[in-house]
Amino acid sequence: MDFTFTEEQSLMADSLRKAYESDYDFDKRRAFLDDTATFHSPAMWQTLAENGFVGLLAPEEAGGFDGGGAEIMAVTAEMSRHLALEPFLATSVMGVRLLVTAGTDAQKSNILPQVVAGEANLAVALYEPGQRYDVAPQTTTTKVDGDDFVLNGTKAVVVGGDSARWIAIGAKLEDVGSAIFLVDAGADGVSKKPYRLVDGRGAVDLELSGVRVGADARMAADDAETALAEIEDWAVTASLAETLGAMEMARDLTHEYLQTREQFGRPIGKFQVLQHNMADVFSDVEFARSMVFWAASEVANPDAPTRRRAVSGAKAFVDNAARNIAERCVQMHGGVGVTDEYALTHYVKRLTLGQILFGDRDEHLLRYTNTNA
Amino acid sequence: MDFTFTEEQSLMADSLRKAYESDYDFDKRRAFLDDTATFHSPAMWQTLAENGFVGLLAPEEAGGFDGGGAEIMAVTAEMSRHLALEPFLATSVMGVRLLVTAGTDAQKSNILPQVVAGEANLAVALYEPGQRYDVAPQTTTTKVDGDDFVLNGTKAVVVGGDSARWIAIGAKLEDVGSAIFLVDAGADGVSKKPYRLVDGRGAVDLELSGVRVGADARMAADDAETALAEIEDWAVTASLAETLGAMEMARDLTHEYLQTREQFGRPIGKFQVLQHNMADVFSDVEFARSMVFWAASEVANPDAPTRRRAVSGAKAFVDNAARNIAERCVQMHGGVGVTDEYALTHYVKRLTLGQILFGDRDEHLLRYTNTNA
Amino acid sequence: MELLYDSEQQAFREEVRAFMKEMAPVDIAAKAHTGQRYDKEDMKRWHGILYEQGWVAPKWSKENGGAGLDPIQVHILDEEAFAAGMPRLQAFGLSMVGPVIIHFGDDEQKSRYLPKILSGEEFWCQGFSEPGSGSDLASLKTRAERDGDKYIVNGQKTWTTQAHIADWMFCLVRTDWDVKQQEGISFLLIDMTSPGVEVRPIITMDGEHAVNEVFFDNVEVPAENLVGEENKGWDYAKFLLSNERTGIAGVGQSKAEFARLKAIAKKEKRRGVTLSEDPLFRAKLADLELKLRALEITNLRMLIEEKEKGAPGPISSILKVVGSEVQQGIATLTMEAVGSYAAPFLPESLEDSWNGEPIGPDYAAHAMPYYFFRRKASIYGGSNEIQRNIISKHLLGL
Amino acid sequence: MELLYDSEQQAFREEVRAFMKEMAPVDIAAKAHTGQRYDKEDMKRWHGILYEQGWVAPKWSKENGGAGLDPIQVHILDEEAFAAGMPRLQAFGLSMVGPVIIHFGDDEQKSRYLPKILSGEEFWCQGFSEPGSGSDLASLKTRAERDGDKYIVNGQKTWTTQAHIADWMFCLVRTDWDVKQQEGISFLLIDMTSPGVEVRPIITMDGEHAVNEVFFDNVEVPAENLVGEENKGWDYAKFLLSNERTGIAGVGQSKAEFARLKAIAKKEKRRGVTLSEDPLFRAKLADLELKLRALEITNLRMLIEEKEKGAPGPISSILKVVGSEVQQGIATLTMEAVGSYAAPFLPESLEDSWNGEPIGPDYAAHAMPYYFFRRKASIYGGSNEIQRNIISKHLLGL
Repeated sequence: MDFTFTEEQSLMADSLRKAYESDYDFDKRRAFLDDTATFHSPAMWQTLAENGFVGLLAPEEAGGFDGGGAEIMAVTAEMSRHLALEPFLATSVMGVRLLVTAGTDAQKSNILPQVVAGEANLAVALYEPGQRYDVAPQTTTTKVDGDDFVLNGTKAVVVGGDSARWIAIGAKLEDVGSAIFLVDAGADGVSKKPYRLVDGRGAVDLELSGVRVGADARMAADDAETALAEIEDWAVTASLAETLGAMEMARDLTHEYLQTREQFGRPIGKFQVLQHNMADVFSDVEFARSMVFWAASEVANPDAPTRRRAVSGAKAFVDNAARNIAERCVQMHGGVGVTDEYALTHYVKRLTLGQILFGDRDEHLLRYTNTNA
Repeated sequence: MDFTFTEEQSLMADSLRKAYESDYDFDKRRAFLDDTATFHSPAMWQTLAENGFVGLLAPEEAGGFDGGGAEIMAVTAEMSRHLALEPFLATSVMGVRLLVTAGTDAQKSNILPQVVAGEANLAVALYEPGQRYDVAPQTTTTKVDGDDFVLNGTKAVVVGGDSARWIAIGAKLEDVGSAIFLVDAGADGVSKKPYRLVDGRGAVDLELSGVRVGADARMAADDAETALAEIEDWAVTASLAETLGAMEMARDLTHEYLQTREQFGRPIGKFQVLQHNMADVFSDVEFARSMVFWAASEVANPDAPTRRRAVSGAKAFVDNAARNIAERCVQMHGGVGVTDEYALTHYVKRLTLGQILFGDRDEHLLRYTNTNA
Repeated sequence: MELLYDSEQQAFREEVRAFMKEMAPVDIAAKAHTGQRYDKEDMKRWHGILYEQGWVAPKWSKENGGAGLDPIQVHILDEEAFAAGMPRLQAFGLSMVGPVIIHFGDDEQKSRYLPKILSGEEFWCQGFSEPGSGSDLASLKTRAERDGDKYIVNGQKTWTTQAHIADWMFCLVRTDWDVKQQEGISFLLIDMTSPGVEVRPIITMDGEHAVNEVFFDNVEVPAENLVGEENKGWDYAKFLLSNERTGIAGVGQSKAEFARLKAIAKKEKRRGVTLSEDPLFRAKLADLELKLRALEITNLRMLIEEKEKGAPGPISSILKVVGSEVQQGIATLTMEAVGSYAAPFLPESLEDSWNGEPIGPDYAAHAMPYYFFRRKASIYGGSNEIQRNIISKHLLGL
Repeated sequence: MELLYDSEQQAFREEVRAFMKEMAPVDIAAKAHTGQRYDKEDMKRWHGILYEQGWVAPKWSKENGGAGLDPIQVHILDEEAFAAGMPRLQAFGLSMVGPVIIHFGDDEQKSRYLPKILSGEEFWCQGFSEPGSGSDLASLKTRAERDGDKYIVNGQKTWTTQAHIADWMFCLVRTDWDVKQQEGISFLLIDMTSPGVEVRPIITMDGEHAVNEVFFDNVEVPAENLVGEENKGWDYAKFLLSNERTGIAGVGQSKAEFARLKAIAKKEKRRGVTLSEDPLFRAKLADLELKLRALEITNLRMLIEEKEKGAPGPISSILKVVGSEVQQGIATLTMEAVGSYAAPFLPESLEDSWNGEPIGPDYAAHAMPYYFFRRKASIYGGSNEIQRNIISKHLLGL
C-alpha cells in the first residue's frame, strides 16, 4: 500500500485549498453560517461542481471522476481544514455512491448528470427515531397502490436533507423485504424540519405521510439494509477524513498557541506538562491518519465483512483519538479555546460531531468485534 | 460516618506497627520469604495471637476481640505496610468469620479457641479450576455413606491453605443444594499442592479424593454459595485495606525517590511531568481510601445487596487505582523500580495480586451493576 | 441504610427535603429534567424563597444574616436543592465577595452591601481574569490611580461571568507598579452602571452568552469602595479563592445530573436493549457512578475536617480535579447516550423565549451544549494543571 | 485481501513463511505458546539456522555478510519469525555494535568482530547505563585512562542485559573530564573475560536474571579496541540508538503475543461464557487490537519513509511510546485473562530446568512474570518521558 497521495490526488487537494482560501476565510464563512436559507455557500458549491469535485465518485461517462476511497480522503480532509459547510458528504459521497451502486439505469441517466453539474443535490436517509444506528428500515413502510408506492414514516437526522432535491429512503415493503426509493424532496406528503448540525451544516428530520411515488422511484437494491450499510461505511470513511483534517488544524492552532501565549513570564510551551500533552496530540494525529488510510483503502472492497472490519475498526479508534485531541487542545488553550470567535472551537465542534454521526464508538467497536477473525 | 479511627483502633495499628518494626525489616522478611517450609514467620504469628489479633473477628467469649470492618481495615492496612506474610487474611478474616457465622456450636467451641490462640490455622476454599470467580461449588461433590460424607473434587488457589489445620470446603450435596464442610487438612484423600502467591504468601491447590468426614464436619450454612459469598466479601474488604497500605508505601517511596534521585543536574521531582504524576498518585490514594472506608463500613451489613454493592463497588474502583498507582510508581523510578532488592517491587506485587484475587475488576463491576438501583 | 451521615444529619436532610418538596417551584424544577436554561428571573425567585427561609447564606454566621450551618449541613442543603432541580445561587455575592466584606470590609460596607446580597436585590460579578493573565492571575494589569477621594480605573477584564446582568463587580486592580506583582494589587467594588464601564459579550461554544469582556475607560470609583487596605488585595483574593474551594467538588450538582443521565439511559436503546442494560454503556455508567461515590465520600471527609479544623487546606485541590472530571464525564456520557440526536445544534431552544419545534427527544437539545459547557470545568477556578501544581508544591513539597 | 503490502512483498512473505514452516525448530516454537523462557542454547540454535540461510543480519549489506534486505522485507522477516514462535536474536551484536563497527570501525576491527557476530559465536552486551545516569546518559562516569597502548577502565555499569552470558561488551567510557559532557566520551570494546571485570546479577520483579551490574576495577583494554576516534563516542552512541529505533515498535512480537492472548481468551470463561465472547473483555481485546493495527500501519509508513529517505527521524519516538503501550496492554490483558491462576508465582517453572508440577493451565505461570517484565518496555531505550521530550523538542520545537 502506498501511503502518500498520487500526484493527481495532491493536485486535487491543492486546487480545493486554493478555492477555499480565496473565498472562505473565517469571517466569510461566518456569513455563510448565519445564512439560514442555504446552510452553506451556493457559490462555492458551484465552484466545486465546475471543478469536478461534486462528481468525484461518479463514473467518467456521467461526467464524473471515477474516484474511490483515496480521493474521498484527500478531498474531505481538505474541505474539513476549511470548515466547509457544503453538502459534499451528503451529495457527493453518500448520494452519488448510492446512485452508482443501486440506481436504475434511468435514475443514473436522468439524475446523475444534474448532480454532477451541481444542479440537484442528494441525501440518503439512514436512520429512524428511536432506532439509534440501525439502518434497516423499521417504521417506514410502503403500500402498493396500482403502479405506485405510498410511503409513510419518519427519518431522523438526514444529513444534507435541507438542500437535497432527491432523498433516498429505505422502507419496508408490504409483503416481505425492503427497498430504497429515490423521493423528490418536494413531493406531496414530504415534510422537512431543517436545522443545523453542531458544526453548522444542514440536516433535516423527515416526515413522510402518504407520499406517492411511481415504480421508477424504486432503486435497484435487493435489500435496503445491505445497500444502506455500504453507504453508511462510505459516509463513515468520509467523516473520518473530515476528522483527520480537523485534527490537524486543532493540532496546529494549539502548537502555535503554545509558542505565543505567555504565562508566568514565558511561553506556555515551555511547561513540560504541556509539551508532553502536545507530543501526545501530535502522536495521536499520526496514528489516526494510519487508521483513516486503512478505512479509505478498504471502503470499496466488494467483500462486505472486510470493508466493515476496516471502516468500523478505524471509526472506533479515530473517535477516541478525536475526543482526546479535541479535549486536550481546548484544555491547553484555556478559556479562549471555548469561544465562538476562535477557530479552534469550530474544529472541536466538527471533531465532536464526527463521534456521534453514523454510529458512535461503541457501535463500531461492536461491529468490529462481530467481524472478528 | 466517622472517617477517623477510634483511639482503640489506632492503638491496635500502633502495637502492630511496633511488632513488625522490631522483628520484620526488609532483610529479615527476605529470610521468611526464602523459608519454603512455612511461607511466613511462625514467631510473628504467635506474637499476633498473643496480642489478640488472630481472633480479631471472634466473639469475646471465645477470647476474641469482636471486631468488624473498621478493625479489619486498621489491622490489614498496617500489616500490608510491612509486607506481612502471616496468614491473617485466610485465618483471621475468612476462617474466623466463617466459623462465627456458619460454624456449629461444637465447631465454635472446639476449634475457635485453638484458632484464636494461634494454634490452628484456617482457610476457606472459594473457587474451583475453570470456574473463575464463582463461589458456588460445581465440581466438588459429596456422597452420603452411612453417617459420613465422602468428598471428591478440586479447589483452586486456596489462600493460606498451606498452613491451615482446617479447610472449609463447599460441595454439592448428593440430592439437592450444597453445604460447607470443615475438613482436617491432614485427612486421608486430601492432597495439597503448595506454592507462593506473587506477594510471597502461601496458598495451595487442593485435591479431594474420597475424603471421608463425619456429619459433625458439616457447617451450619443452608447454602454454600450464600455463605461463601459473604466470606468472599470479607476477604475482598481485607484485601482492599491491604491494597491501601501498599499504596501508601508505594506513594511514600516514590515521593522520597523524586526528592533524592538526580538527573540532568537536579532532583527528578523538579520535572513538572513527574510532579503532576505524583500529584495524581497522591490523589488516587485518597480517593481509594474513601472507597475502602465504604467497603469497611458496609461489610457487616446484614442486607446482602447493600453489602455487596459497597464491597464490589469499592473493589472495582480501588483495583483501577491500584494498577495506576503501581504502574506510575514503577515508571517514576525507572529501572530500580523493577528490581527485587528494592521494597517498591514488593508493594507493587501486593498491589497487583489484589487485582486478581477474590474477583477482578470486571467481575466486581458486573456485580456492582447487578445490585444497581 | 446510609452510613455516611449520623442521625442528626439525616434529620436535617429530611427537613430540607420536605422544604424542597413544598417550596421548590415546579416550573423551575421542570427545566432541570430537560436541561433548559434558568434565567435571571428563575434565580431571583429561588433566591427569594431561600431568603425567606433564612437559608440563602447557609455558611454566614447568624449575626451577619446567615444560617450558621456547619459544612456538612451546607453540603446537605446543596445536595437537596440540586436534587429538587433548583438553580445554583449566585455565588459571586453569597460565597465570594460577601465573606470578604464580612472579614475585611468596614462597617459601612457591611451595611451597604450585605443586606442586598442576602435579599438578592443586587447581583455581583468577579473581575479577576484579564486577557494576559489567566492562570497567572498576579500578572494583572488593570490599573487604579488614586485621585483625591476616588480611583480612576483603566484596563480590561475577561471571562467575566454574568457581567451583563450584574449590578456590581468586585475587582482586582493594580495600585502599585514598583513592587512584587502580588504586593501592588487592591480589591475594589465597582458599580457596573458607572460611566466608562463597557460590557461586551463573549459567545462560548455552547452557544450561550454567559461570559463577557469588561472594559474600563477612566472609570471613577469612590475611594470608600476599596475593601481593606490598599495593596493588600492579593490576600483578600486568596481568602476568597480558598472559600471558593468549599463545594468545588460539585457533589450535589453532579448527583442530580447523574440521575438525569441514568434516566436517559433507561430510555435510549441500542439494538432493542436500553443503554442502562447495554454491557458497555452500563459499565461506563458504573465506573462514573463509583468515581462520583469516591468524590462524595472524600468530600465528606474534607467537610468533617473543615468542621473540626476550620478552612480546608490545599487538599481541596484533589476535589477540584476529580470533581471536574466527574462533571465532564457525566456530560460526555449524556452526549453519548443521546446519540445522533445530539448532533442537531439548537442552543436557542434551551431558552424560555424559544417557540420552535423540538428535534428528537426532549432531553436531546441540551446534550451537546452541556458537553461543551463542561469543558470549562477543568479550566476555570484554577485549571487542573494549576491544581496539580498546587498539590505538588504545597502538599508534596516538590 | 491484505492491501498493506504489494505483490512482491507478499511473495517474499510467502517465501519466509515456507522457510519458517520447514526450519523453525518445533521444540523452540512450543515454548512460545506457553511463555517458557528461551535459553542461550535456543538462541544459538536459531541464530545458526538463520545464519545458514543468510538472513541473520537482514539489514547489513551483502558485502558485510548481511542479506541486504530493505526495511519492509526486514519487517516481514521479523513478523514471520515471531509468528513461528522463534526468539528475538541477540540485538547487541547484530543491530547495535555491528553497524557501529561497519560504519566507524577500522578494517582490523571489522574482520575481527563481524564474522563472529554473524556466526553467533560471540555474544555481546551493552555498557551504557550507570547507577547515576539513567535517562541522563551523557552524565556517565566510568573512566578510561590511556596508559601506553591500553586503557585502564574503572567504574560501574548497570542494567546490563545478558552481561552474564556475553563474551564482549561495547561500552561508553569517559576519556576527557575537561569538556562538555558529551564531548569526553569514547566507545570501547571490552572482553568480558578481562581481569577486573565483575558481573553481579540483578534479579528483577519477574523473578528473572537477565540484567546485571558490571564493575570495572583497573581493567586493561587494548587501545586497538577503541572504535573510531577518542572522545567521539557520543556520536557513535547516537548513531547506534537511532538504529535501535528501527523495529522499536515491536510489531511482529506484539502480533505474536496478541495471538497468544486471543487463544487464552478463547479458553478462559466468565460465567460460562468465554472471555472472547464476554462483552467487556472482548471490547478491551478489540481496543488493543486496533491500537496494534494503528501501530502496524504507522510503522509501515515509517518503513516506507526509511526505505525512501534513509534513516528514520525522531518521529520514531511516537512508535516507541505506543509500541510500549501495546506491549504492556497485551501483558496486562493476559494477566487479566488468566485470572486467579496468575496469582501463584513460579517463575522458575518457565525454565527448562524445572521439574515441578504445573499449577493451573499451562499458560498460567507465564502471565504474572510477563506483566512485570513488560513494565520495563516504557523505561528502557529512553523512557517514554524522554521520548515525549524528544518529540516536543525535535519535532515540535517547544
